[in-house]
Amino acid sequence: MAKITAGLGTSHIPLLGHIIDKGESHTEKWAPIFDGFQFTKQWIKKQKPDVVILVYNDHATAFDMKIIPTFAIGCGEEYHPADEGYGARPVPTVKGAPKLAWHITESLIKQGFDMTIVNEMDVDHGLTVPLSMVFGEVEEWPCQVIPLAVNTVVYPAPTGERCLALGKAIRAAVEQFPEDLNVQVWGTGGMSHQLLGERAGLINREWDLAFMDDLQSDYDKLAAISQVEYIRESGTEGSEMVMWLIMRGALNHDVTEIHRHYYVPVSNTALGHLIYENADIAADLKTAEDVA
Amino acid sequence: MAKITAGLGTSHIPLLGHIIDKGESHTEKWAPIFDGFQFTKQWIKKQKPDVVILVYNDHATAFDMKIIPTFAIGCGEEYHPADEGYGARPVPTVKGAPKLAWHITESLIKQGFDMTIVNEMDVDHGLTVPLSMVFGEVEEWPCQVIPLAVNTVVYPAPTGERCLALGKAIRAAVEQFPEDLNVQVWGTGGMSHQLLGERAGLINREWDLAFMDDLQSDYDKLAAISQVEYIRESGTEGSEMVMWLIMRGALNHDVTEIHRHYYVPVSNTALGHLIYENADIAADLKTAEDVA
Amino acid sequence: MNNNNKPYSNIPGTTVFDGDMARIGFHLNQFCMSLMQASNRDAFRQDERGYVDQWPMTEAQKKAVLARDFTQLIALGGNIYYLVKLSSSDGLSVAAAVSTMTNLSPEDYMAMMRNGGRSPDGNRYVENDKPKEKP
Amino acid sequence: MNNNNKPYSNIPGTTVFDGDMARIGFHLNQFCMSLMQASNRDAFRQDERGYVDQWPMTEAQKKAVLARDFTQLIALGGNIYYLVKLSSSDGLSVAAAVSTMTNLSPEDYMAMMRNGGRSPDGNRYVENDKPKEKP
Ligand SMILES: [Fe+3]
Ligand SMILES: [Fe+3]
Repeated sequence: MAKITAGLGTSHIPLLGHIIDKGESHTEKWAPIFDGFQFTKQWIKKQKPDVVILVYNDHATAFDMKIIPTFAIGCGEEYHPADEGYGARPVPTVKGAPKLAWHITESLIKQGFDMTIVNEMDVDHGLTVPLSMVFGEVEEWPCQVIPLAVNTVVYPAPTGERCLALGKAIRAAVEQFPEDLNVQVWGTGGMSHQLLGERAGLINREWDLAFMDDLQSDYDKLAAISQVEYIRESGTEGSEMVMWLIMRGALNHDVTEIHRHYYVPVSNTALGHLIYENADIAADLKTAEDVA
Repeated sequence: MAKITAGLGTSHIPLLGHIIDKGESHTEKWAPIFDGFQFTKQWIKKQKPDVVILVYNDHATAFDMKIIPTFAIGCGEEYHPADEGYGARPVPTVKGAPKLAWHITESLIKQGFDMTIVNEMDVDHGLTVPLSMVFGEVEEWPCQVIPLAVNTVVYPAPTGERCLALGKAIRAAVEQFPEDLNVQVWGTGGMSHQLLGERAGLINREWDLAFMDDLQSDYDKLAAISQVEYIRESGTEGSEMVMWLIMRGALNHDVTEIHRHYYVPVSNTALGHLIYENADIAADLKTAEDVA
Repeated sequence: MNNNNKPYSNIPGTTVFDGDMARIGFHLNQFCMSLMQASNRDAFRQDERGYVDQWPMTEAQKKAVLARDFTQLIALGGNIYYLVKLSSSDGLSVAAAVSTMTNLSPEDYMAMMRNGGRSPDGNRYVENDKPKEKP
Repeated sequence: MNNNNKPYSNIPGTTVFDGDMARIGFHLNQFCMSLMQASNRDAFRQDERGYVDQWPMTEAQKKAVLARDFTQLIALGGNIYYLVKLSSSDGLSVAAAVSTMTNLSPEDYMAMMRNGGRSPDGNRYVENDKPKEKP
């Protein structure tokens, strides 16, 4: 059976993609940012996920003002990196996992989630930057990806409670899939930032760190935060953090935080990143190591 | 405050639009179909709704295989009748109710419904045929319309329970809107029909009539019917009937059925139509008449 | 039919357009969708084979399009709401197109409909699943 | 700002892109979206006024586009993710475009960001709503 083994949260700041694509991610200048992903790059090589369910928001790329889905799930065979106005990122085509994606979609709709099914779309930095930060510069992405695009552009975004519940429903769906697959869920976006108005440049380090602390065990508290409170405390675009709750909901209640990285600023934004392993998985692996 | 006063269920069979557009709706040949809407045409002139929330499904017109929203709500200023392959129907442009639609959308998302917001789309026979059947041939539609498109083309459609709950959430949203508006909700589609395979042409009169009976008070029973049961009993396209449950959920528990019409066949389909008034509204009107 | 091992696989003469069908039929259905535009309909009429070759359909799908074999088109992932765009561009009514999938002639199909349609009795479950039939 | 009487209207220096803003900004944002295509960017560069006149924007929106007045564009319903398509086509970084909406020069804005960004203290509530400020 398929199983969700780990979750990962990370900002998806476009500048990170520019730096990588210019070949400057190994320079000393950007080391404080990229060093925090060294652990991650080693970790993912051991984890070898078959499929990543990648939760992100489209930034007026695949969707324009004509149609704005709250939750759009990609059931397509593949997705091309989008031209966001300065040429497409020179990264591999993203391979979908259509069979699992359709299975999850059917399950979610029957569980009462009003999914928008997407069979063809381009994916923007919200999806490709996390892939680059975790897998580095590769010829092919070493796993399949199910894009899950959440509206955080037009107010209101889905509530934290709804996002947490969606994560739980995704877990239930994945666990009913008959193939043996190692599945990860990544929540992206945030952390605090505001890209408009006189208040632009807002960063709330205290709020961001508290969010990362509470996410492990007090996620119900986080799920109760309204979008207005996100905006007030962490900036208009800080409300992207609601997407981390989908990742959290897809994991067991007991998780082990095995890595964390926080850095301010990247461009206009606070960068946050952490990794959770489901506690039973971590224990299993530990046991396996002890035995070996 | 805005108030939902009445609900209406009706099939939205394309042939009905063709007959009207050819000017043949008053001919004797089609009288058994159109006579059943005479009451409705008189009734709507008295009711004068300001806004109709019109629940229908898009038939591969505005949405193709690239994107399939489960629930899409129209927040646009207007919608043009679609060219479905034989020229657009010669009916008026549909005027939206964007202010109320955005209010409802915001409320629904906060209530945990994962709406897809649509600001621009063409509307097909699913939406325009019910307008023609109720308002007849007019220069302008005499009310604003909020299109609510439900996926019933790709399996699975939303469950009956979800549709009923959406109706209830719409009622809550409308009742919080500060303007005095007379709002109706129409559920369209069905009744039994199957447009494909060796079993094409299936009609289940008994099922259809029982559905219309139960909808008044036993709607929870109907909400528990699975899509597979709809398909088995009423044909692949019979599962459109789930949209009538959105209309039902938007009304009070106590409704008065003031009209019903059932006819087989229209083209490949059983035609069903009924009208509910919220019981308190009907009582209010009665009282007003007594006093006058 | 690709509806094996589904809760609806025991419904006779019926293909449910689910994710499996949507996957195999994607390009076929998008081809049908293109016929919503008059200029594409003209191009298709002028050179049917040339037009279908512009779409990444399978050869079986292309042949079924050219043959207007709706039974086959449904089996190959076509959805009826997309397929009627093909039959409409031929000037065929929906009922006429639909009737070709049954074992009835168009005339007999219409006659059956006028008589109240196909009865659900005996049409709920495939033969070998009969025990589940409702009384 | 059109965020009056909303639960977020008391957040200083902030416009939330809600339904009201989306309605007034629809064509402005769709114009920005068109700049995702190189051919449209070229057409815009060659004749900015002629290009914006092809879109049913208000005159105020058109003038704000030509002036690259982002503060005004936000007030007129522009969404920042759409507006950066305009600034990107000018070769401007997001940070540079964003800084023009603040009372800081681009250099001072960058310096503020390097120092950890704008503090939320004193930036949660507008002055006359101060009592609600958290301790
Ligand atoms: Fe983002
Ligand atoms: Fe229909």
